[in-house]
Amino acid sequence: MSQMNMIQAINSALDATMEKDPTVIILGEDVGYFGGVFRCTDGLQAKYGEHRVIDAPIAEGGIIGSAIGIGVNGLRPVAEIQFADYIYPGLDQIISELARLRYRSAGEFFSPVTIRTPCGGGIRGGQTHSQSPEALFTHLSGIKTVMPSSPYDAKGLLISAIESDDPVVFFEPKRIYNGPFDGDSNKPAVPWSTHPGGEVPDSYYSIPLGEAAIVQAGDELSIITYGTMVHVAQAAVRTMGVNAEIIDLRSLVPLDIETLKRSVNKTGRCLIAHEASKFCGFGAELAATVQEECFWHLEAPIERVAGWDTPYPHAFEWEYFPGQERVMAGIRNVMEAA
Amino acid sequence: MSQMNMIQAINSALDATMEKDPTVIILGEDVGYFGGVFRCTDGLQAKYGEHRVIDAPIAEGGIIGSAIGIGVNGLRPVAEIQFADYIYPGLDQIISELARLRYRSAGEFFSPVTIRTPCGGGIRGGQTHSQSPEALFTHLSGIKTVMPSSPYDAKGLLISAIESDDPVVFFEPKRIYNGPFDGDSNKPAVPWSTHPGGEVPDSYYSIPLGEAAIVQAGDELSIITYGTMVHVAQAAVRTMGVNAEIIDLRSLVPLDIETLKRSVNKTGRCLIAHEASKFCGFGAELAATVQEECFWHLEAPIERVAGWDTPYPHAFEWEYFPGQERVMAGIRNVMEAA
Amino acid sequence: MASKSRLHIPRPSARPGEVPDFSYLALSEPGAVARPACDTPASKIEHLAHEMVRVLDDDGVAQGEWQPGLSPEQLQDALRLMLLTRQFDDRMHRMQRQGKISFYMQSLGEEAISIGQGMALKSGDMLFPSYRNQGLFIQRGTQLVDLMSQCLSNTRDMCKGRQMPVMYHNKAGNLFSISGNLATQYPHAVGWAMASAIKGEDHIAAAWVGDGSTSEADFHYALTFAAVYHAPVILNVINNQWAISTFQGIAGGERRAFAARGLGLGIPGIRVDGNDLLAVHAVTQWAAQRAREGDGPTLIEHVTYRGGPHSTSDDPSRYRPKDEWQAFPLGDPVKRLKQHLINIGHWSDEQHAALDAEQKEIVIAAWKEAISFGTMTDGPRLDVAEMFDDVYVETPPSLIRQRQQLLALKGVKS
Amino acid sequence: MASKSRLHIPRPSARPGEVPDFSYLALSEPGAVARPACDTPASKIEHLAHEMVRVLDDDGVAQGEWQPGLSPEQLQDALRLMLLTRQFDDRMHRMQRQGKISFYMQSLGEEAISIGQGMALKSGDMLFPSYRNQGLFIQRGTQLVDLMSQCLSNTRDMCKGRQMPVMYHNKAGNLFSISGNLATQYPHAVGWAMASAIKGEDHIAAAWVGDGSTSEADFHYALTFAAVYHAPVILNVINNQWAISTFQGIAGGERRAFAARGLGLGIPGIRVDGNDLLAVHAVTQWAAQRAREGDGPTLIEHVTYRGGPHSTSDDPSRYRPKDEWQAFPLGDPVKRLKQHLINIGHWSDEQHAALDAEQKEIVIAAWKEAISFGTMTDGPRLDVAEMFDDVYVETPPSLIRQRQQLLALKGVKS
Ligand SMILES: Cc1ncc(C[n+]2csc(CCOP(=O)(O)OP(=O)(O)O)c2C)c(N)n1
Ligand SMILES: Cc1ncc(C[n+]2csc(CCOP(=O)(O)OP(=O)(O)O)c2C)c(N)n1
Ligand SMILES: [Mg+2]
Ligand SMILES: [Mg+2]
Repeated sequence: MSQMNMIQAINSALDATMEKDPTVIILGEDVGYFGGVFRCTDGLQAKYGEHRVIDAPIAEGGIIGSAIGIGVNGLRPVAEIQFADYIYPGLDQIISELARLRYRSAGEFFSPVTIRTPCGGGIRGGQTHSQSPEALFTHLSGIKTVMPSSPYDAKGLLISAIESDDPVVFFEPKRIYNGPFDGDSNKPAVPWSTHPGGEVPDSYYSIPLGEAAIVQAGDELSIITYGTMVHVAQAAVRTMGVNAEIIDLRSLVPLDIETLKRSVNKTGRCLIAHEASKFCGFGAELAATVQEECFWHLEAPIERVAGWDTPYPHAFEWEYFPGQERVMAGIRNVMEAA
Repeated sequence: MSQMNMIQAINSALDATMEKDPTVIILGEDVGYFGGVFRCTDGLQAKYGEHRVIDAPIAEGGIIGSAIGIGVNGLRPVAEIQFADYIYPGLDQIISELARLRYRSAGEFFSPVTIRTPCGGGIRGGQTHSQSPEALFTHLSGIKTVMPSSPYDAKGLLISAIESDDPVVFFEPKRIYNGPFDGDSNKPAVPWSTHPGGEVPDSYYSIPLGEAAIVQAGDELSIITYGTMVHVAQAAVRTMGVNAEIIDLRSLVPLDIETLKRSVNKTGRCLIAHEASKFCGFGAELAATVQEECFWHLEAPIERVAGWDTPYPHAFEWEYFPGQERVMAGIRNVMEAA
Repeated sequence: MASKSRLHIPRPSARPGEVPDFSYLALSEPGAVARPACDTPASKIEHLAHEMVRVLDDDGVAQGEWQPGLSPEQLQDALRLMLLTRQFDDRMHRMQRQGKISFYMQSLGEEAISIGQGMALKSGDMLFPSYRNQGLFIQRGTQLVDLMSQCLSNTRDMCKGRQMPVMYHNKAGNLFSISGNLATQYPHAVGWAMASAIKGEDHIAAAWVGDGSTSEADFHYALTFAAVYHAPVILNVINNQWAISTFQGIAGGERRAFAARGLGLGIPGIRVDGNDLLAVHAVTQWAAQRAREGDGPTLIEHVTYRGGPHSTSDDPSRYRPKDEWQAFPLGDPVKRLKQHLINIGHWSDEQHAALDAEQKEIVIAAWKEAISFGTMTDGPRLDVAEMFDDVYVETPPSLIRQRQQLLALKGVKS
Repeated sequence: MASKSRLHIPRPSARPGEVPDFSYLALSEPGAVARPACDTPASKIEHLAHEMVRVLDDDGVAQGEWQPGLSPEQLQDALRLMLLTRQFDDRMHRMQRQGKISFYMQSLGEEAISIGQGMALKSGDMLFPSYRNQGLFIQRGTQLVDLMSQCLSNTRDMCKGRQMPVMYHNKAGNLFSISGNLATQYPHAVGWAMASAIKGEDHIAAAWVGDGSTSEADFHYALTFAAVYHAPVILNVINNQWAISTFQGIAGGERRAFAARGLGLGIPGIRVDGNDLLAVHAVTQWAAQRAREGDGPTLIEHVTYRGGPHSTSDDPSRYRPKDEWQAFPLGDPVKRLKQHLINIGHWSDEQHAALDAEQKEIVIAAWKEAISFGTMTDGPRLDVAEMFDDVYVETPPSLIRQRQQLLALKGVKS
């Protein structure tokens, strides 16, 4: 057991799988000699060689396209896309090829590619280093989508993602790479060593995809969230002293509907929080599903707290980010509705 | 006034805007000499010249990327993407550039590109000629998304789209290019001449973006839908004899929330129908919005009838397509819930 | 505005009603191009991208250094496979016209490419075909009944009804799943080849796209990655002059040959008479040896002509002269190989007619068998429940529920 | 497995702790490359892509046919603009280090490119810069206070706080909005140029990307469309040897020059000493004349070196020798132009020092003015309500509602 931040935990997951399985290889921009702009692959080229940790041309579509071919030939590629904002040139290969290869070939061909990519705002990255495009992936059939909220989960989920024969898009909320950010940008940064999620086994372990975690049990309302917003929600709940059940989805696809259902049927109130834009964000599916599954138990409209429907503006990062105040306002709405 | 099918209506819209505004130009694969694989641009190159109706290389990203530049230089490009299934190589230019240019330059630069593309199944096109990817666009801030359900609407909406200084993705449900298909593939095809929506003025007119149409008024339940599914819903309602209000959204973004709200607050029951996959489809946003806006009036869970969460399979096109039976089952669920 | 336009708009040499004109097609004399050693550095052989490797001359005589040294039996076998491909295409095209299948795409006029290349590669090499490479499947021994069953989406369909006709695959035969999206297979082939090199194996990969498809991003990605990592891959461009209604100039072929597209990355390009099976075989062998021996990727441009419509949905008489194929200077690959075999004393018109008739019979028999597994309208049908399989390794609860919904609905009906 | 790998992995010539080695850089002698007439067909001048146009020799003497014929005053002005750019960069870099702005990217060592090219183009020509082309903005007279205000996201920010620092634009100056996404501006420039040709105007477009960015799809799209329509555009690749931590070989530069990338499409390529303002100016003028006179696009590769870190977020000592820039054979563009001016008797060390000091003062004064419009932490701030503007022409009701929500929340707070 070590204290790790999320970068170290991701590095440890990559190390553990590469150690265990010689077919695992890494491909991405600056991932090799340099170890990645966020240092997630630091030291891995030195350890596993430049034939397993490969610096790639700046061509996201080429990285994903060639990773598919690499995967078809029996290796297990982990592709890094430097920022989720830059994954779009690779979307055609993801949508048209990676997601559908198994289906269209009736199970005969597949490619077990994992795509890791940092997402989310809060690092003064402006509109091109802050996006959370998960909803573009969750609509696709044939791709799994994951977003951890702690180093512990990041390692265990990433190992499962790499080992999965299904393709996985693995979003890393970069604002919590170094600490469990609660949404208050005025407070000094808190390191992961202060958080139980920063306790990470050094050795191999995995967390199954498709299982949400109940971060905190409660019975007044259910908060469904993932990534950075898990911590924001916790802080908001703490401040308000409301007895909320906070669910960290961890996997968006497959979605753990049972856990959501059990919780909302119990609490009768539901708030959904994510950083991505609200309109057609993943929260839309969550709200639609929850009202389908729990309608007769709902005592108030399901509330969504999310990024505004604008690009992520550099100067107004904290006004864009759905911070504690917005979560609290949302909670009040849900709690007071009658 | 003429009888037109949707192809002719689109052609007529292009003709009318090109006639009126010499800056309108068309760019796309096979659109020029040949007039497009669906013949939507038939005759336009002969009429307006090969400098205004331009055959493009097979490069969807290049078509959209260069169209952006063309638009920045004062022309008004209408780009055709041959099938919506092939728009993905252009997504980066749409998401990162077209949608955000005005915002990021604080209104100084913009490009009034309209992207026309046929979508939807029902023509035996298998998974790569049947998709309805509208939900990937509706999540973006800065793009308008439109899908007509009749020749009359197609012409009026397309003219508005071309004239809009905002970029618009204009989806054409190809299964209803030739007639108002009601979802029953065993029945002989019906031409647009049998339908009031096939009456199209020859001259210029426009229909504002952002206004839904109430296709049929009713007070037992609200059906929110668009594109081909408008006709399927009408047929299902006719068969069941239920007094449904059918709303054809026409514009997905901007969404006419007021009309939805008014209707569902009146009926208390809501069914949403689209052809795209259900999970994180546009119906998710509709359901989420409707429960937010109309919660206290809802007498039953909002029901979604949509494509399954699989690729569109060639052999099971009609099992995949959310036809009348599925709509009727959905209506029964909404009506019987208590 | 348009009247003063100075934009250059490429135009084909002839449109419907005009006289076909292939003067734009730079041809070399058969036998004229020298064959460099396989390990010649790319920078020394840039001329190969602009000349044209040809072996068979107009009289069917093999000329020059690129003669592949195939035996008469091998050549007869190649001819048989080309005839079989053509008969197969012909029948399937007509079955579509009769409404038995939903769609079809012929390779009429391009048969020498798939057959010649298939023969030049090893069975362990992985092929990433386009939709006009049915010859590769046939050359590798895929059962016609399997190809037909795919087109029929019947109970024997290797794709379980999930793809449109012609989107075959053959896992055991090392033939990758064909995609409806143009050029996406190109980076797959490069990645596959990279993995082969990483594993230290000597299998190579090969991929095919059409002239029109070279404008797609994946073409660029593939060339870039192949060049950077010196991947053991053969990248083929089949320049059949047309991409649906647009001629090859719209894909940038007006000023430079497609074979030259990789030169700026250091990828040697070689332009070949695609209707000359011997030339195609020879350049493929040459490129394969380069790849296998660590000399990296090669881009081959096959100059040919799309003899038929783009697909059964297409009517080429709307955009090109009806008799254009007849005027194509590189002729018909079947006739040319036939003439060569006759020339070298190993073939006759009678043998040819008999062989052709035999292929036709084989195709007819296969079709009979294929439809016994069901057609679009009759006979056994795939189980609709399988529609929800293979989206993921394990079908998730949400899809199981959707399957139940569908089955319940069908139950209600029956 | 990896031990037997045969995959080629490109490696830079030196890593930290090793001796810099630029022997890979093919140089021509200054003055050695002949200047062909502007209307020479692309196929006749392919050699220009592999040689290197150089004017200034190591002693600062101008050599050969590519001398641009700039007057001493013009050269002094160029030097001034380069110094101004460098002082601006220096200050902004340090302001980031002091936490005054969130991010910055210098163009240290690459100043001759933007200044030389800017001078060679006409004000009606539309420029599509990358993030390392601040010199273009400065050359076109964009107020420093405007550039700084953009970096500060303050009340004078032309982007209204919506973009990260350095993502400038200048509508009136015909400088397009810089994007954070690499290479996306390339097809925009080609489209803009196409529209110019369609309208019958003689404005041309020019775009810039880095060596690393050439692997992106947009590079390919732009070259293809430019070639097909013979668009009046200059496509520039700034090969500064590095793309963050990866050297230019990872972008495919090991075997062939980037200037050669368009040859296979018939786009002439020209490789130039990017640290030689005279050479840069000359080739730009040459390419601009081609474009303006209907001879189509040109690809220019500027060979230079990224003198600073990639950005303020980067630490190059982790991946390249600290002294690599000092060993770069093409030197420092400022020093070279200074030496040339001294050589021709129109400059002195004293004048240089004075000019530099003057630029520094200008920058300091501009900074003082800029911060009066607000910084990240102090002074006036943009109105947060504007965050919802410009998403669409008309702000839709849904966004008006979101704005109200935000303002209400802030009201509650205050
Ligand atoms: C990404 C994508 N864009 C467009 C299409 C539609 N389309 C199918 S085939 C074709 C023409 C391809 O021409 P070419 O590459 O020359 O191949 P050929 O048909 O001549 O063999 C087009 C435009 C597609 N299938 N995929
Ligand atoms: C599409 C995209 N992918 C990745 C990045 C991240 N990124 C920013 S700059 C850069 C390196 C670019 O190198 P180069 O093109 O050589 O330009 P230089 O920085 O050397 O001027 C990378 C990878 C990005 N901004 N956009
Ligand atoms: Mg073709
Ligand atoms: Mg660079």
